[in-house]
Amino acid sequence: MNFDIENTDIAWCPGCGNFGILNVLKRALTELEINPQKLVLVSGIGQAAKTPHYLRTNFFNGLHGRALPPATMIKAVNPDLKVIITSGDGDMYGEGGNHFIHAIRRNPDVTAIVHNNMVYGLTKGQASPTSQVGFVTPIQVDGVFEEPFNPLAVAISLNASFVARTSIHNLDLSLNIFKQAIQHKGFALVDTFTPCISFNKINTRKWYEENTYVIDDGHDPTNRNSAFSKACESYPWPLGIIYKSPTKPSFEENLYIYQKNNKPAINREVQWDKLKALIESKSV
Amino acid sequence: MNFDIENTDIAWCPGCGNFGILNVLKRALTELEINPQKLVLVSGIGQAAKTPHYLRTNFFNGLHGRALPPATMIKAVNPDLKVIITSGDGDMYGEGGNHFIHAIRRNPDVTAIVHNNMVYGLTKGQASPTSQVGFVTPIQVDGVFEEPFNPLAVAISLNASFVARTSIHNLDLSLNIFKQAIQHKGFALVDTFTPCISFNKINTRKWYEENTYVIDDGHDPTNRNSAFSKACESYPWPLGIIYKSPTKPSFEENLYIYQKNNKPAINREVQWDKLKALIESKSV
Amino acid sequence: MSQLPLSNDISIVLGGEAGQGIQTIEQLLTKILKLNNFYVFATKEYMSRVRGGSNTTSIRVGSHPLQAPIERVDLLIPLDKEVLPRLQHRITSQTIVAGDMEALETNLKIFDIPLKKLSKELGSEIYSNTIALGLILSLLKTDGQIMEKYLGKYFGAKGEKLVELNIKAAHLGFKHGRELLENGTVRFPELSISDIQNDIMINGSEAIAMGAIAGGCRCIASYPMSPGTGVITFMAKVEHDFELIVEQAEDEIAAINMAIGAWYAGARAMVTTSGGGFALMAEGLSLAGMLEMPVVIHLAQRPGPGTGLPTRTEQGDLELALYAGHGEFPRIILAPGSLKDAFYITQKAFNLADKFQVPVIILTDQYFVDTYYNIPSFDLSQIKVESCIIEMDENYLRYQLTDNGISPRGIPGKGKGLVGVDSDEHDEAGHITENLELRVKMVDKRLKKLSLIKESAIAAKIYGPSDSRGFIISWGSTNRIVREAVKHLGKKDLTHIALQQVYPLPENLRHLLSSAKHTIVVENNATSQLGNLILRETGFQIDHKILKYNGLPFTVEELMHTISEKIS
Amino acid sequence: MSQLPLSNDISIVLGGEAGQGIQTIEQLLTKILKLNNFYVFATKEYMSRVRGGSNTTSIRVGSHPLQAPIERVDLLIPLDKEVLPRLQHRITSQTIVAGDMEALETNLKIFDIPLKKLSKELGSEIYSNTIALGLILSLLKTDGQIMEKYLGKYFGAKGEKLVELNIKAAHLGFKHGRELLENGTVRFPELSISDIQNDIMINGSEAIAMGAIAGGCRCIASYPMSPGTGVITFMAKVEHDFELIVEQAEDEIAAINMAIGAWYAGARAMVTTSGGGFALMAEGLSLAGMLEMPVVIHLAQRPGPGTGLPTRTEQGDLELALYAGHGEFPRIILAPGSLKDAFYITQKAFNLADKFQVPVIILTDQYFVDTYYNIPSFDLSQIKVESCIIEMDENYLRYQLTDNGISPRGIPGKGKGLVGVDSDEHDEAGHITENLELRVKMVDKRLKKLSLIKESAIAAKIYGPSDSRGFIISWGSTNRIVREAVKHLGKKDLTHIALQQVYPLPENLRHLLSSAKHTIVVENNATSQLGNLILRETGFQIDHKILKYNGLPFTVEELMHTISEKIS
Ligand SMILES: Cc1ncc(C[n+]2csc(CCOP(=O)(O)OP(=O)(O)O)c2C)c(N)n1
Ligand SMILES: Cc1ncc(C[n+]2csc(CCOP(=O)(O)OP(=O)(O)O)c2C)c(N)n1
Ligand code: SF4
Ligand code: SF4
Ligand SMILES: [Mg+2]
Ligand SMILES: [Mg+2]
Repeated sequence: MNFDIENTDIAWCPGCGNFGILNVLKRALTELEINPQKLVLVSGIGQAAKTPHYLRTNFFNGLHGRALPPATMIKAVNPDLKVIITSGDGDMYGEGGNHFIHAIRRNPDVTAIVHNNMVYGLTKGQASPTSQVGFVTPIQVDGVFEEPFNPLAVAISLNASFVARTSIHNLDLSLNIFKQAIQHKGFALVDTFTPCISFNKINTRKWYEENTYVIDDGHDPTNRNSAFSKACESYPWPLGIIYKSPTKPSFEENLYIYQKNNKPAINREVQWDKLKALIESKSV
Repeated sequence: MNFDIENTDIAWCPGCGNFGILNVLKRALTELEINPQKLVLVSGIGQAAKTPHYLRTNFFNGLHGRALPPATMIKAVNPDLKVIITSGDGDMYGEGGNHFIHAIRRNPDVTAIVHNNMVYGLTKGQASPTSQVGFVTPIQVDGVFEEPFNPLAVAISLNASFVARTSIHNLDLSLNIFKQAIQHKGFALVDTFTPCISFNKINTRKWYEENTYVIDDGHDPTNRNSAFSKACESYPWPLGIIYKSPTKPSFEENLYIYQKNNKPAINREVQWDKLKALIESKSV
Repeated sequence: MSQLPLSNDISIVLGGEAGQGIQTIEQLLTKILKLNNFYVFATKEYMSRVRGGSNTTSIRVGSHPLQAPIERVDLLIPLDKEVLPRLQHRITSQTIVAGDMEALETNLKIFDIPLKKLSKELGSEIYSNTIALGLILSLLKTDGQIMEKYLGKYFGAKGEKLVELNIKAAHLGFKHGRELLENGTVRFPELSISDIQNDIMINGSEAIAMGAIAGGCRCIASYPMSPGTGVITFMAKVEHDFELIVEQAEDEIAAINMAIGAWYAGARAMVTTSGGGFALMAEGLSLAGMLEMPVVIHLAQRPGPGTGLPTRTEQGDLELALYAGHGEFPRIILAPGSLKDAFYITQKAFNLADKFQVPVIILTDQYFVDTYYNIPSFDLSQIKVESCIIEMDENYLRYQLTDNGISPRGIPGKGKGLVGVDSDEHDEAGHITENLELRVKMVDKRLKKLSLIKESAIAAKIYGPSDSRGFIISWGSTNRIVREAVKHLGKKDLTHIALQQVYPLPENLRHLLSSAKHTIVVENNATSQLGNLILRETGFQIDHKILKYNGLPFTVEELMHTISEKIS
Repeated sequence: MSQLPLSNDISIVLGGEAGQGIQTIEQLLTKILKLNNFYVFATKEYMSRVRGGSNTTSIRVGSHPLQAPIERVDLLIPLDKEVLPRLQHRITSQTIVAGDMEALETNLKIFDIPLKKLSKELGSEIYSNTIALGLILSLLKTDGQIMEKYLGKYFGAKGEKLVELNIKAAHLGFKHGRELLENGTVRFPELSISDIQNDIMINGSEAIAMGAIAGGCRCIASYPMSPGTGVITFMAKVEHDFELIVEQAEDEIAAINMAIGAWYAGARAMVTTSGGGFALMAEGLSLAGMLEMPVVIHLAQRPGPGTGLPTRTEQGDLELALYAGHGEFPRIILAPGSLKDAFYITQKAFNLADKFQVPVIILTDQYFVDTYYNIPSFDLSQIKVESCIIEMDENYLRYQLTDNGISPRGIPGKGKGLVGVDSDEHDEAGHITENLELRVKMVDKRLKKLSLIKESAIAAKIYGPSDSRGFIISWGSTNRIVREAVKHLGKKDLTHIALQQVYPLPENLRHLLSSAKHTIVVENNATSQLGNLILRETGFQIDHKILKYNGLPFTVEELMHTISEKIS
């Protein structure tokens, strides 16, 4: 499997954490032997959301904040495809917040990798929902004072089926988590800390190194309450698989059409006889 | 204080739980001696959202799902007003889900009373985000299978400043909680169980009676972890004040304009001298 | 308003509170009338509440096809005291009012049928409606056997006891009716019958939904909103049989983005909504424009702005449909005028979307989706699902620049290629570009499709000669009402143009206008949005506008009146 | 394209990667030129990336007001090797290119200034830009003292060492420039100077933001979106001084609903966005229509559909602004054509919104918001905040039916009344109603306001006689470019109509059109949206359309060329 793409002019700043995420993602896909023809990368808009352009595969680069709804339906109409979302913290938790909640409730079998740089990179440095208190920007001139959005805690409160956090300074951990997330059946969230070297001078690579730790085996990711308290930790922030809810059926599995027969919806045809009968039933 | 309104043709079905909520709300306002002229009721669209029409006060009955943004700004530009939102489960957690998250993060000093009947009443019986698994409707013909939205758990994951649940079959508890919520400084969520007698034949008044209990004094609402595990309980569902986060400043308090001076924004004037100076500063 | 004289159809109005069961009588009545081989038309107007309020259903029964509401009421059955005052303006000395005088608290001269009392004699008040049903059926001189048989079928599932009592109740009403007929107090014209045994009776929502299924729709994602909800509800009801994915989205934004995702992956998909929900989809519409992704949108209009009148009707969102979405891209807007056409046009909408890779909007309204009448069954042999999806080779380019602007559309996993789509301006492979020459090519490519789309626009229906002195133009749900009014007026020099595609406008409209002298447009809105569109698109200025915007559809008499005024 | 001959202005282009510091040179250069009493105009085009890419800033320096971009480049300073190939079409034999030959890897004949080497001699590469600055300033024969003084001020905060080194660097460049002048290789026309000491230099975003502050705006809620973000950023910068509430909303839907809430409670509020964000506000716009709530929306256009070209320009959202929102309600759409007008028109927008209780949309675009030039300072004595809020009595009715459709607007807590507003159709007190006669009255009330609004429409600027043979019409940001082109063309029989209000169209446009013979519209879009609007509103068909939609604004020469073609 070769996901490299030629002649691409990558629009990211040299040194951006997104390069690391791109590379780890490519490696995870290669190691998992995923067929690029059967993979769709879905994204919204933002720096993170440009990722699909830098891999050789199918992609759907939609609107800012709106990656999850198309991703959900792409998977639903053709469960043979692997669907991965690459999104930013603003894309996923800001503009896309409502879809985040409700996609988790649906639990489609897709993986969401959120490049969490705690800032709006593409639009030049405004606060994102995950910006920490005190973060000063051209709009938040007195610093952010809103409670930072804690994606892990929220996902756990929604009983998401797979909730993890990694930080791109830790490549091995990231690779491991990406692979597990991609293999997980159901909605998998990987909140990925990553530095924006241009607009976030606080949460740098060094900051992430110093303010995170990898959780040890003692953590039981199937215990929702302890997962919640783990998710609420900060300074330092825990990295690892925080929560996995007991095997939940995925959105597609719950759909009636796949209950008896797993032929993808896209390959099904109009039931003309039944339609004729339905129409005729309206004669009385 | 008299909140009664004359000659009103109430559009609710006789027997609807909303009548109970209306009455308890009126009583709470009366007992708290709130001045109708200084009160604004804000709502979206739905049966619950019609509530403001049945009280004698100021009201802003906006769009479906969009009660929180105007409520936030009404309070921000005039903190002298008391602002209460009356909303349905679809209005607040469905269409309005993104505002729910972010309003909690901002923590405006407003009270949100959500009439949670676990169904879309006004549009005739589709599932709402809080509909329980298995609930059959004209659209969810095989029953709901999505994870029900747990507003308390989500609010706690967002570190909301006041999170409570009541059920309208318990009028005393409801009155008590409404009053505390209205008096609370910061965003107060009161998820209020209420029967929809026309479209929810499962979660009836009797069902609420049988499937809820009032939490006792042993529960410490300031402990976030135990609040979370309390919030996740079901069959029976706990009623009471589940969580109160340690005194957080409200949105308005955080705004720079009120830091030195609490004159409402609506009473402030253009600073012509400063504007002149600003313009002139552009001459170099 | 002067009323259409009683000719060969009879107009019945049932009125009452929500929850009082008018819907049941309506259903039984229209079905039984149809079984009696009468043509039937039914339309309703109702308040936005689940219980209470005051709602009416108007039913026309006749010996020829009926597809429009009239003002005249021949027989009024009020089930509630609100009805009489509300319908006052429609009651004339010719109107027969029959009901429970005591319950109605009226001093109008009405035929007192003590429904409640009679019902109680059968053991409960619940039979009142069935008694009223029997009454109506007998006044229309229908066959008691057919009634009995149908009631048996209808109540069958609820047990024999109920069947028996309901039949008894119906006969009671029937008897009362017969007395009124026999003593000559009620006299309706004799209606001849036709063989309409195989006709079907459906409403607008059903016509759209069945058209969608016939169009190969595999997925509908929507957020409930009156009056758009009927379509998804119907599709949910039959989702097992037709292997549909029916998803209630968290909001309209999710819905349109889901539908676009489904098309991308290879499944035909649609959304159904009303104006407010459609407004929220505007950005998604623009996305479809940029991605060149087909998508079908059913927009059932109701009066706005804002929440407006949720259960009423209006044709107020044409301009919204025309211009929603930022930037410039082509679209198609269809507006079926009859239930028959709604089926075929919706079916076609999916093929058009697929062929031209553009959003297709089907504009209906509350009046249209809630109205039903009998029509011949659909001919499925004349339609097919024309999928344009190709098998990709290795060098596949999603946005290949072609002469006519259409690039062959592949889907992920089908063939050796890869499918990349992007909401940014993109190159042929779908990758983001800032090459400004390519930008121009891509704009031209997208807009170029409009000329092809124009060529295949659905022609307007033309009733009358093409060299008439007067032209009367209508669109969508208003077409059939204008049709009947014009017919009754019987003016030779008046030609009716009934549009079923409003954008791009069909060639035959342009052609007729080029020589038109006197023109009238009829629209169920306040600002004449079609008139504005015609002016913008053809430079042709309409002379007269007949507009209505109180939340109700036009009636035949009202149009006869206003049209006469304008042409005299 | 033929280029405007060098007359009394000089055109300088700086090009380089994002992050390379062109913005700093640009700022220093324009400021210092202005201090030298030259007129200055600067506009930029840039790629959607934070680092890298290839961006240019075009600066015109002259002895008379300059307010439009030109094609001609007199002096090009490329800081990166991408610039020369990208600007090839604008480089002629007359263009002076000066730069670091080694870094540029070019074989064009350019004046080699070894910026990097010289800079390193000062101890670091970072002085390259300042050297280039000095070079330009000397070629323009400006005063070295002024330069030195300004650099001192600019770098002052960063310490004396830096000041010193930068001044040294500038003088190094200055020296190189003088050599080129002295040996006669470079020769620019002598520019006379005017006293523009007190002129201010601002860009479009600043003009809008300051206009808003002068309009009494107290609150701005928005979600970041290029090119709309500049306005909220500026307001945030000055929020302390002007006691503003500046809120970044979670999405555009929240933003518009917040702004509407603020107006309801009595604070003037606005939002700023671009096409995609505005599309999301469509439902909220309709809400404002129904509530009759004032609201001001700044819509800075960029090329669509979808995400389009985020950092480029287009006038492609006029129709969206015109028709966004479901249902029928009036609105006002303004499109300032100059920076001066942007200030006054934005100020006025708040008064108009307040007076007529309708949404007011200010349409600009990326070109407009990012462009700056010097203009006389604003006269604050001629403007005021005209608040129409009343003190309520006990019987206050928010939607009182009045002759002109405007109901006095109260706010909660002010006076004895209560303020109820409702997105459903409502009665005079704001309570939900299903009275259909009242519905008609309320529709009429809302729409009636349009005639008052028309009366106070901002007149189009007319340049030329009203009985010209030809009329050339433009709107918004394109006005000043057309203005200069028409001026240079110097045709007597050509009158330029520059619209600053596009809806409702001003009376003077209608009037002129009624006798117009030959008309041309100039628009920065692909489908001539203003032309369509004029046709729809006046029945007048424009003869020729000059359209551009590659993401860049028109240039003067280009317009001279295309206009000549159309009128010949
Ligand atoms: C509807 C809409 N609103 C706003 C924008 C502008 N916008 C593009 S990306 C972005 C935020 C980017 O932040 P994030 O999602 O965190 O991604 P990052 O660039 O940091 O990777 C915004 C606000 C848009 N494209 N569309
Ligand atoms: C944008 C938009 N979408 C949909 C609707 C239709 N709608 C009105 S109320 C409602 C849901 C009502 O449910 P809920 O909020 O739970 O209130 P309830 O009626 O149950 O009290 C919906 C879907 C609308 N008015 N606007
Ligand atoms: S701006 Fe930040 S997030 Fe964007 S590419 Fe640069 S470093 Fe990365
Ligand atoms: S439908 Fe349900 S929620 Fe609505 S008024 Fe009736 S009982 Fe109450
Ligand atoms: Mg980010
Ligand atoms: Mg509800």
